[in-house]
Parts: sequence; structure tokens; C-alpha cells
Amino acid sequence: MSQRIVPTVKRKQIIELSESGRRMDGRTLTDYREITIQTGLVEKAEGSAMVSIGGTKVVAGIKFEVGDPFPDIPNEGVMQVGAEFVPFASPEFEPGKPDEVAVELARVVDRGLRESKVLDTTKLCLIPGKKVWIVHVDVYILDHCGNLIDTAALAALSAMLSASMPEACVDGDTVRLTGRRIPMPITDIPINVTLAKIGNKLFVDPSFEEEEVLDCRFSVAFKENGMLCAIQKGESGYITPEEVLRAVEIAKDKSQEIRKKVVESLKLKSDKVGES
Amino acid sequence: MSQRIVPTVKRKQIIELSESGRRMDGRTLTDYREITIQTGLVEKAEGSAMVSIGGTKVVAGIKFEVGDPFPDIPNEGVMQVGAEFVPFASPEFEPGKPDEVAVELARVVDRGLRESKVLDTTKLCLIPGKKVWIVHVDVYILDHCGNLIDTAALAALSAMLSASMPEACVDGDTVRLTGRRIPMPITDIPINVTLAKIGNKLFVDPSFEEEEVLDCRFSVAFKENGMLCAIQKGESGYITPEEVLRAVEIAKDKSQEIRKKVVESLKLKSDKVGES
Amino acid sequence: MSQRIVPTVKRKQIIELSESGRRMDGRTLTDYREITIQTGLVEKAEGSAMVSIGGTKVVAGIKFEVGDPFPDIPNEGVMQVGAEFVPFASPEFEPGKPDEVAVELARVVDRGLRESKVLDTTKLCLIPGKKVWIVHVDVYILDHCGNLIDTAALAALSAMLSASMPEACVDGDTVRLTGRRIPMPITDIPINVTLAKIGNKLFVDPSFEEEEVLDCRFSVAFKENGMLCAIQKGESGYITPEEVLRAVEIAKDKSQEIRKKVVESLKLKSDKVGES
Amino acid sequence: MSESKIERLISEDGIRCDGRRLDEIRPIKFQLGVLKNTDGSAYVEWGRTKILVGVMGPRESHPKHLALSDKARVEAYYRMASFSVEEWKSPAPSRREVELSKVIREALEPAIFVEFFPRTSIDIFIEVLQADGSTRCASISAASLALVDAGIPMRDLVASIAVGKVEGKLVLDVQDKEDKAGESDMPMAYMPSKNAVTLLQMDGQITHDEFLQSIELLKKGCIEVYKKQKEAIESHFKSAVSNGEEA
Amino acid sequence: MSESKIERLISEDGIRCDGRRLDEIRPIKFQLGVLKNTDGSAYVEWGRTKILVGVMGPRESHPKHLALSDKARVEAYYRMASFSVEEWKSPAPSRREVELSKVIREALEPAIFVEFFPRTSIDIFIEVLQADGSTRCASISAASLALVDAGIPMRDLVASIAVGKVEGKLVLDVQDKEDKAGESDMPMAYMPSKNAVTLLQMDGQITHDEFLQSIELLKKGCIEVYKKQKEAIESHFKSAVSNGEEA
Amino acid sequence: MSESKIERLISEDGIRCDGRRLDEIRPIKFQLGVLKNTDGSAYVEWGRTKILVGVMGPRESHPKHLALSDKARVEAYYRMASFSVEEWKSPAPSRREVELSKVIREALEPAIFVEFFPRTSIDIFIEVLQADGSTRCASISAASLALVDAGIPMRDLVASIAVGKVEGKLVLDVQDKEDKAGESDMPMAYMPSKNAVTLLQMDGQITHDEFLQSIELLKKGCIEVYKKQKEAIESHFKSAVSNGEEA
Repeated sequence: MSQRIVPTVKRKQIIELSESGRRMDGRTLTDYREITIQTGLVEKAEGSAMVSIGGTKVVAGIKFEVGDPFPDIPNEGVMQVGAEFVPFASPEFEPGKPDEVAVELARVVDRGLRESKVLDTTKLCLIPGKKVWIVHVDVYILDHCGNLIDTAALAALSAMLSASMPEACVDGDTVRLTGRRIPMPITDIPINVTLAKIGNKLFVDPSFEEEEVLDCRFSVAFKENGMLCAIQKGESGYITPEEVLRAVEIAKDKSQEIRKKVVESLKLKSDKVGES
Repeated sequence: MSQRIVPTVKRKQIIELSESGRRMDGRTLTDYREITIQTGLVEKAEGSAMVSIGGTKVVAGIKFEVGDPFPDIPNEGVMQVGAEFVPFASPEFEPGKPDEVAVELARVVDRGLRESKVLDTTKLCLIPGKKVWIVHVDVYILDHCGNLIDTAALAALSAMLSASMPEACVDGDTVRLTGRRIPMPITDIPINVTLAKIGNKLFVDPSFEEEEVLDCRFSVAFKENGMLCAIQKGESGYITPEEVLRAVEIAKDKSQEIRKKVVESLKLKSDKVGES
Repeated sequence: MSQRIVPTVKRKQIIELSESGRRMDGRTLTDYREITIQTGLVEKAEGSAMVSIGGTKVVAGIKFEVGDPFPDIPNEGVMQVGAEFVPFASPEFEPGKPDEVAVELARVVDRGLRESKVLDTTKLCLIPGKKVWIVHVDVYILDHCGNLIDTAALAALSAMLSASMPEACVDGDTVRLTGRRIPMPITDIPINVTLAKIGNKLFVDPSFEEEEVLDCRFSVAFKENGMLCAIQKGESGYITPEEVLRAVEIAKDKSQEIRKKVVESLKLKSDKVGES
Repeated sequence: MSESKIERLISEDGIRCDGRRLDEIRPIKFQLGVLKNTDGSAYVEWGRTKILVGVMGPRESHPKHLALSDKARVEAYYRMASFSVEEWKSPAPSRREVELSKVIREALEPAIFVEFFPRTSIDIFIEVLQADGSTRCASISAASLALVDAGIPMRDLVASIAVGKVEGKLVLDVQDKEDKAGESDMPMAYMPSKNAVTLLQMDGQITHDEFLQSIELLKKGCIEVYKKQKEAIESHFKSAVSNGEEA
Repeated sequence: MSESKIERLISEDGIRCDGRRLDEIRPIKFQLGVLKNTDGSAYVEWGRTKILVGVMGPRESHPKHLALSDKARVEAYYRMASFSVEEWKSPAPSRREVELSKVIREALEPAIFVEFFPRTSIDIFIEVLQADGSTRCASISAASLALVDAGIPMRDLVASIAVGKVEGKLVLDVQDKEDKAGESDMPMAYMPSKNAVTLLQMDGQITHDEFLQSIELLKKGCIEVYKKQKEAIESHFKSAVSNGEEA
Repeated sequence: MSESKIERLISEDGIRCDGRRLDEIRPIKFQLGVLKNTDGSAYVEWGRTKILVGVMGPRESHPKHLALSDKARVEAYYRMASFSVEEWKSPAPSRREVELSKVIREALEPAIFVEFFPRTSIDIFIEVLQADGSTRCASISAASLALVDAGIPMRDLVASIAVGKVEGKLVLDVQDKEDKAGESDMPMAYMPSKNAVTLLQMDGQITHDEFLQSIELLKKGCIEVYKKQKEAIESHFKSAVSNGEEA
């Protein structure tokens, strides 16, 4: 398992094909595979989404609980992002093994959501300095066919956008839930786009077989207003500064495409986001 | 160690002998091995018992501490059952290895005690919603010669029946111990009976060598009033519904026999239990 | 790694040389290697020290935090000593492996500091029974060339002696830091001295190669007033009672030498300690 | 809890809070072949309970010293997603998940021809996406189908269901609300063609008579589940054939 | 703690709170061969301290790369039952248990002819059922007997005892109450026939003179324990012979 | 936090709180060969950030099944001392330390001729003694030198630095105070002679223009660090030669 023979022949094939702008599965270099977003599967969660990009499938769920704020931001809610690799998602995932790949995934998804301020955590304070909402965002990797980061980020985002939160009523030092649900304080729709560098070409949304032969991975997240809100280069190869600039250009276009898809799939009113 | 060769010859012997109603150690199919119950060995515990069934030996101890209630049952004490396999109890037990067998054992013992409501946890509340008694019931397997479940359940029960609890005095938000001891709120004497299915026969109180060749294990616990309060089928074989019914019939009789033994050993007054 | 061949030839050499009172590195049997003490390296810590004895190098840092007292000593601060073996300190240290050697080291250093009452923890109470200062004393082994105990103990002590603590202001149930720093309540300068028994000789401050061939290790700590405040025999050999007495005599002299060195290095005024 | 006392879970004319009769099972939807990276997989929606099962194997045991010389090593891993229950659940396996993994494995192993695959491992991974009662029954029933999907030869399907006692009455296929307010819960796993019980557990208090009735009710329920399992297999292989896939 | 200041632990005429003289040890009862699944075992009641020790080995080292080419690997595991102390103790090994396991192993290994059993392991499992002071001394002393019961050849028995300083006086064989209120605790393990100290620790504060007296007192105490160990062995093998068992 | 809003971090004439210009790096002091038990080591003081790096290897992989048949396995372990940050930090590795270990390894591996050492391991251990911003950049830059000190052949040195956005302005080499109050942080690792970016991360919000400017600023900064690395190597080998040591 650890002895991954680099499939030299396949890499050659992929690079040759890319010269004419095509890929093994028929896509152009800038095509995403098919994206599907299904929300509401897990009714017991405050929000949930099952998202596929090609064969890669991720489920995300949002749970709220009342908890303690961090001492240095006493008046803000807390968002916690976790990522679990379900062992049936890939023969390489082993049960119960804490994995740096899962940690990196969780932290990249977390930064994409956090830095763009998807969730306005200042509106999640219940009793200043004492009780705030803890928002758990957990993604479970169900099928790994390449590009986990974009799929996981999209699942987490979709779960968040489709969620509603419990209404709480604060009386002195006690927090009581009214049983009613209120909208989430959502302020942005950040989209993460990942490219693989193979040879001197950039491949949008790499497939599993492309990931096996890539030089390195490059992910960048954009806010609705076009600002960059997270970057992560991954894997043990390098990329030139010029390629970085090119990757960012490509990703910016793709992020708009995908955001449109999200808005349509979730039937978001354009005024819902950004005004809460 | 993991390569347990199923001792086919021994299984054949055991089955043949069982045709005439006998077992390798001379017992009939419905005999228990000798049961001994010794209480009070650990004076620092609120209650303790060393119990042997044949060569199998288990020590159980009860400890009280003041703690927080579960949020969903704020006015009840908490009973926590743990099981530890001391490595000298069997060459197969390894130090520090968390083990599904120990977890199952703890949970089966726990259900036997909990579902029969041995302990009236509603009487273990100190400050409603804030402070309750946490009752730790821990069993340590000292020698494993077969039938751990019944031995562990009996040790836990005997420790509980022989225990007294600290008297507490509540003053506002503080709990103070008076230093005096009061009786435990005991309401039942549930008895667990385990049978092994080997071939088409049922063996009460299986020995270690019988366990090595069994098809499956079947355990059932009875309350004093004859109601069933826990069932657990174990191991990777099957049992027919008809055998299940037969097992329950046999176990019911045996449970009364053992309860009598418990009452005698602990010199319980018949009115002590069930009236607290 | 676990198959350490006892270097019989080297042991013979060391013993032969010791007959004439000398050691492989030219020292006499009662010489320490060069000791250097550098404090203040880590400005973010309340106190810190980098200490070398020969090639052995240890860094120690002190951190204060507000926390809960132990229930049985509600009016005293808490001192916690930890020891980490940084894997670059020795080819034998593995990352993340919890190790009985590190645990023993931390506990021996802890006892040396605690039993001599270096720190007057009764002066570290903020709100009796509720809030006290937790003092973390952590030593990191950076280079292991023998005699970890003395080096670690000296690093911990020097960090403590060079530390100042945050001034706190208690108002009802809240603790507020003034931002000012006040002296630590230091009451003693205990010194730990370790000897190795090899053959029938005692070697002060054993080097790494001496530790590889020793019979056993013997450590003893002395307070300023000459009282013994900790002893630890280590490793799987033995020592005679007569050798123990001899070791204690030697160690007493060495402890005074080293304490002088500490006082000079840290430029402590003689009246600073013992009068706070 | 206190409110559940007031709210009746069974009406005067024997209808349960979700509209079912006492011996009626919830809508169950099985689907085979739902994952791409497993050797076999299945998904089940059992009322609101939703579970994914993936099977890997027979494959080389890892680490090797765990291999058994005379049969395949079967392992089951029952895990609940953090958002599958009312309160957020830590991803670290609880003692309940450890025990359930064991009894689920023991419920399935008797159905597998393990002796055909010595020195290999068969791993059954169960992920509960939403838990609304009877998750162990749904897991076992779906895992049977995932094993079939993996092409692993089996003696029979294992069908599983639970009987509970609610407001003094025995009810088939307990959902979460009934389980929490109920007086007992008794899940069984059963291979109908072998008349073989491979899992039986009970919590709570029942009389000997209720026990006898429960066993009958459980057999009836398991056979209903069994039919649904068979239909799911049939429909899966039919669609596979019509799609020109290999079975 | 505050009350222990008021209550005197030693009377004017040198009698301790449990009636002992300053240099008197508690009643000690050793028993060999008390467990069925070990190679050797022993039980000790040392005042109210109660400890079971089981020895497994010499046996194959597991995992194999831990084996030593020139001698047996000796491991000791000192554990306290959750109910053995005043406050309930979590079963996870504390740092104290880890350190004690190490010093106990180092106290016993010098007594074992480890060079007779290269590539094997000897595991010493210690379970403290009740702790009332001097558990490490009682563990070492009982483990010596368990090793004898296992038939492992030894250079000598290891006997162990502690001296404490209580209200300014040195006392032999400290029990829990004295330990907690006392000014120091100094346990030693000793092989009398070899004049070999295999464990020596000290907590607290003592003068150099008190240290010298302590060593003498410890030697005396260890020899008393040693006698009791020998009696226990004798009585064990006598009864074994009279029962027609093999020694 | 609230006070940092009032206190200006950049003055009207573009001077930062520690006196630096916007594109000025802090004083950096590299030192090679500072540890005795490693194959190579380096120490860096980067402003108040202080880090020790030790390299072990190429050496046998352990356990063996982790070895790679075609190249060396490179591992990095980034750890922060408990006292290195404002609040005491538990020694258990945080998720941040795990991620940083991964990206640091990925930043260094492209520079190492890993194909020269199949079946071996190269372990890079990083201990942060004091963290005052840019610890990952300082770690990567120092680790390059430790690899050189270990005599491991490299394609180029990896130099690393971060750009931040503070009060709307891009600043080079962010220190802790600027990082916490700043709007973004963007560290890069770079091999100048290869024009190769081996690490690039970004937190926060920047416009596309700011991104372009940042990349330029990062290249400039990396080249400055690169010069200091070369000087440190030169001075190390010079002193080694003058001391008659082997390089």
C-alpha cells in the first residue's frame, strides 16, 4: 500500500493526451465532472448535503449545540469542521487511523468557510462570554474518485446554506430552545477550485487516476465578490509562480460557474445571502 | 494466538459424551460448577465481592462519587459499569489492549443490572439537575476458566448487595458527607444464566474447553418476579428459535437456584430487598 | 534497536581505567563535565533555561495559567512537571511514543522540586477553593549525551529561579491580570546529583558511553540546608548499602559545588532565596 | 421524557404514533451496488433510519498475523455519523458502537461460507447517516445485501428486525421514539431457510409469555424483511442484465 | 489533612496509630499458587494492602522484534484496581503506575537468571486490589514469590519495605495514613544473601543522620519480610508435596 | 483584540510596529551543526521566533513495510514546545501541527534527491522553542540547512517567507502581532534557482491584484532569505575547515 509504484506509463499517456487539450475521460482540461447536490437527506441534522463530483461522493451535516465560547472571542459562536474518511470510500482508508490527509482536508475546508466568513459567528452568541452556539460541520468521505477537497468543501457549504438553526431564548443565565427554527446568518458563498499540475499542464478537478500521477495540487477559494479567501498547494511536487497565476485565473472562472450551480440547486434567492 | 485451531477432536468427544447427558468434568448438562461468593474483601470500596464459578474468578468493587447528572435525566444518579481483563487471567489477554470482548462483557453486565433496576437511581439524586451520586461498578477478571458473563454479573450483583453508601447532607449548593453510612436503595436480585450451544445440546455454565468448541453462547437474566430483563446471544454460530425457548426454560430454573445461593451467602433478610 | 548488545569490551576498558581514578574523557570519577546555564531564551515563557552538562542539552520553560485547585488542597497552587524527549536528541527516541523513561524522568525532576518546596505553592492561591495558579514546568531533552536527570533537574530549577510571575488582582469571583510581574515565591535551591555504579566504582555525572555499560544509576537531591529531598535508584542492576552511603557522601559535596555555580550563573542575591 | 408519558404512543384502536398497526413494519427501501470503491455495497432507508454498507474482500489480511488458516476473518465496523442522532456525537467510537460491531459481525458470519476463503479478510463497514431506531437490524439486513453484491457465497440472507414493548403492548419494528419511551427492545437476526437465529438481544422487562409472543412476531417480521431483501437483489441483477453489466 | 495535624499519629510512649512500635512491621500473609492461568502467582495481604501477582513466562516474546538475543526480556505491569483507593481511579494507567512498573521491574530483574532464557519474555502482572501504603514494597515481595512459583531460577528473593518519617520519628513499614501525613517515605528492595539493593527511592526531607538510620532500619525490615517469604515458600511446597503435586 | 484595533500597526509614513518598512524582513540568524546526535541540524532565530531542526537519515525505515522501493521516505515532524506560545500548549500534537508537518514535508521533498536513497527514511524533526509568527517559513528555511548539514544532496535550498495584509497594506515577513490583527497571511516556499514554488498557502481575504503583488513580494523575500541561508552555509564550512573538521 505504501509502495505506490508511480504509474509511469499512465502519466505519459495523460500528458500526451493533454497536448491536444483532452483527458482520459473525455473532458477538456478545464471541465469539471458532473456535479450533483442533494440537500435535506439527514432530517435530524440542522442541515445536510450529499454532493458528488463525478464518482466522488461526500455527505456533510451541520449540528448545533450550546457551549462555551473561546476565551479570546467571548461574544462569538464557534464553528468546528471535521472530516472523516469512511473506510469503504477507498481501499487505502483504514478504520480508526487518524490521518494527516483527513486533518489537512478538514483544515482546508475549514479555512475556506471561515476566512470568507460564510457564517457570521458574531450572531451566534447567546450569553456574552458564557454561552454561544457551537456549530459542528462534519464531512464524511463516502467514495473517493479524486478531488476530495472541492467535493468536501461543496458538501460543507451546501449543508450550511440549506440549514436552519434552532431559535433560542435567553433568560438570565439559562438558554431555552423555543422549538422554532430560524435562518442561518449566512454572508457569502465561497467556492473552492482545485487543479492538478501534471507536466506543464493544469487539470481542473483532477480524477483519481490523474491524482496518482500529478506533480502537485493547487486549490484556491473565491468569495462572491471575487476576492481570494484560501489557497493550498499540496503534494510533494512544485509549481512555478507563472503557473500559480494561470491556475488562479482559471479557478476564478470555474468558481463562478459552480456558484451559479449551487444557487440553482439550492434554489437560493439572490437576496438571501449577503443581507442577513 | 489468532490462529485458534478449532479442536475438532475435543468437540467430537464433548458432543458424544453429552448424548448420555454428561460432560468432561463430570457435570450434567444443567449443572453449574461450584459457586463461591466472598464479600467485603476491599474495605475501601463501598462494596466488594470476590466470586468464583469453578476456576473462573472475578472481583467486583463499588465506588461512589459526587458528580453531574445526565442532562436528560437530571434527577437520577448514574451507574457506570466497567470490565477489566487483568492480563494474568488468561494467556490471551494482553495488557492495555482495549478489547471488544471486555466492552461486550461490561455492557451485558450493565444491562442485567440496569434493566432490572437493581439500584433505584431515582434515590441517588443530591441536588436536582446539579449533583447526583455516580456509582462505579467495576469488575476485574482474575482467572478465566469459562463463563465470564455469569461470574462477572454475579460479582457485580454481590458487591452491590453487600454495599452501603455514604450519607450526604445537602445545604444549598454544597454536598457534605456526614461520615455515616446508609443502606443502598436495592430493589431486585437479577440473575444471569449462560448456556452454550454445542451441536444440538445446551450446556449450562460452559467451561473454558466447552467455550472453545461451542456454536454459540446464550445468556438471559431474570428478575426475582420471573420476568426476563436481558438477553444476549454471542459468538459466530446460530441457535434455532426452539433452542432459544428451551434455553430460557432451563435458565429460569437455574436463576432461582443461584438467587437462593446469593441470598444465603450474603445472609440477606428476605425483606431487605424490594422494600427499600 | 531493542537488541542493544552490551559492549563488553568498552565496559572492561572503563573499569580498568577507573582503577587509576580516570575516565575515557579524561575526568576523575567525581568530576562533572562542563555545566552551562543560559536563562531567558524564551521570552514568552514566565521563565526559561537552556542547560548543558557536557554534550547533554535540555531546555526548560515555565508557564502560568489560572486553573482549579486539587480538591484536597484547595488553597494551594498546582505545579505540573512534564518531560518531552525531542526525537532529534537521540536515534533511540521515536516521535510520539509515550515512554516510561520520559515518565520516570518527569517524576524524578518533579519530586526534586516538589519535596524541597522550591516553590511555595501556598502563595499561589487566587480564590481559595476556586482559582489557583497552575505552574507548568516542562523540560525538553534536546541532546542526549548521558545524565539526563541532572541536566533536566538543573534546567527546570534554573528556569524556575529566573522566572517572574504575573501579578493578579482578584475581585470577587473574577481574576484580572494587572500586566505587571512579581517575583516567584522561591524557598530553596535543591540540587540533584547522579552517579553510575560500574563494577565497584561510582562515577559522578555518567556520560552516554558510561550509561551504556553501567550496573545501576543512583540519584540524590539535596536542599540548601543539606537535607536529602529525593532519591532514585535506576536501571536493572544493584548497589550495596555501603555503596549507597558512599554515593550520598560524594553527592553532598558535588551538590554544593553545583549550587554555587547556579547562584553565580543566575546572579542570585544570597538573600533572594529563602526570604520571600 | 416527561411529555412522552402524556402523549400516547398507541391509540385506543391499536394505531401507533406513525400510523402503523402493532405488527406493521416501516417502509423499507434496499438498494445494492451504490458505492464505487468497494467490492460490494448496499444502502437502506428503513423509515427515517438511513445506512450505507460497504464490503471489502475477500482480500489479504493486514497485518498478516491476523489471518486465519482455516477461514476468512470477518470484521464489522458499525459507526454513526456525528450528525445522525439528536445530539452531536463525537467521531471516536463509543462502547455501544464497539459492542454493536461485535454482535453484527456474529450475526453475519454464520451466513458466510468463510471456509472458502482461508487466510483472507472480509471487512464490513457500516455508516449510519441517520438513526431512527433499529439501526442494528437495518445494518445487518443491508450488510447481507452488500455481501451478495460482493459476490461472496452465502448460506442464506440474514434478515433482522426488533420487537418492542410500548405501553404494555408488543409492537414490531420499533422506531426511535417508541424505543426511548418503551419498556423493552428485542432485536433478532434470522436466516429463514436455515431456521437459524444469529442475533438475539433484549433490554427491558418482559414476561415469559411476552417473550414467547415476541419470538413469533420476530420470525414473522424477519420473513417480511427477507422478502424485501430478495426483491432488491432481483431488481438489482435485472437492471444489471438490462444494462449489459456482469452480475 | 487539617485534622491529621491535630490527631497524633505516634503516642508519647512511641506507639503508632495502629498499635505498632516504631520499628514493627504490619501482619503480612503471603500465599503462592493462587491463580490457574499463570505460570506462577502469589497473593499478599500486608496490613490492609491486598495485591495479586501473576507471572507469565518465560514465553515467546510478542511482537518478536522485542526479544533480546542474550537474555529474557522482563516486564512488570503495576496497576491499581479502580476501587483500591479512597477516590475512584480511572483504569487508564497513571504516570505513577508507569513509573512504578519501571522501578519494580528494575528491582526484580537483578534477581532473575535472565541469561538462562534468551529470546523469551517474562511478564509480571501486578493488580492492587486495595492500597493502604507500601504497595510497591508488597508488590516486589509478592512478585518474588510468584517468580519462584513459576519455577524461574533466581539469585535470591527480593524483599522490600519502606521507612517513613512521621512526626519527626523514623517508622518502619509506613501505612497509608502515616504516608499521607508523614514527612518522608523511603522504600527499599533488597536481596539479603547478596547484600544487594535493587530499589531505593525517597520522597520528602531527611537529614543525613536520619538517612543513615533509615538504611539500617530498612535492612532489618527487609530481613523480616525475607523470613516471611521463605516461610510462605516452604508451606506452599510442603502442602504441594502432601497433596502429591509436583513442585 | 479590541485594543489592537485602536493601536495602529503601521504608521502614516509606512513604518511597522517593530520599526520595519513594509517590505523589510526581520533579523534572521541561521546556524548549522548545533546538535550532536543528529545527522544534520540547524538553529534559527527569526525575529523572536526560535526553532531547532534535526535531521536523521538517510537511515533504515522503521517499521520496514513503510520503506519505498524507488526513493527515500521523507517525514517531517513540526512540534511546538509547550511554552513557545502565549498560552501553555498541551504536548499532544494539535491538528495544526499535523497539517503543518505535512505541508513542510511537501515543501522540502521536491528539493531532495530522494531517488538516490531508495528504501531509506529521512526524518526531519522541528521543535519550535518560541513562536512569534512565520514559524512554518522559518522551519522550512532552517530545515533546508539541516539537510545540507546532513550531507543530503539537494536540487536547491528551499527559502520561505510570508506576506500579510495589515491595515490594508501588504507587508513582508509577518510577525505574530501583525498576523493576529492582520487580514491575511500568505506563506510561500521557493527554490530560486529552479523557479519552483513548493509551498503556497493563504488565509484571509485579498483581491486579485493584491495576490499578484504578493507573489512578487514573496519572490523578493525568498531571495533575501536564500542569501542568508547561503551565508550561513559558507560560514559553517569555513569554520569547519579552519577547525580541521571534515565538511
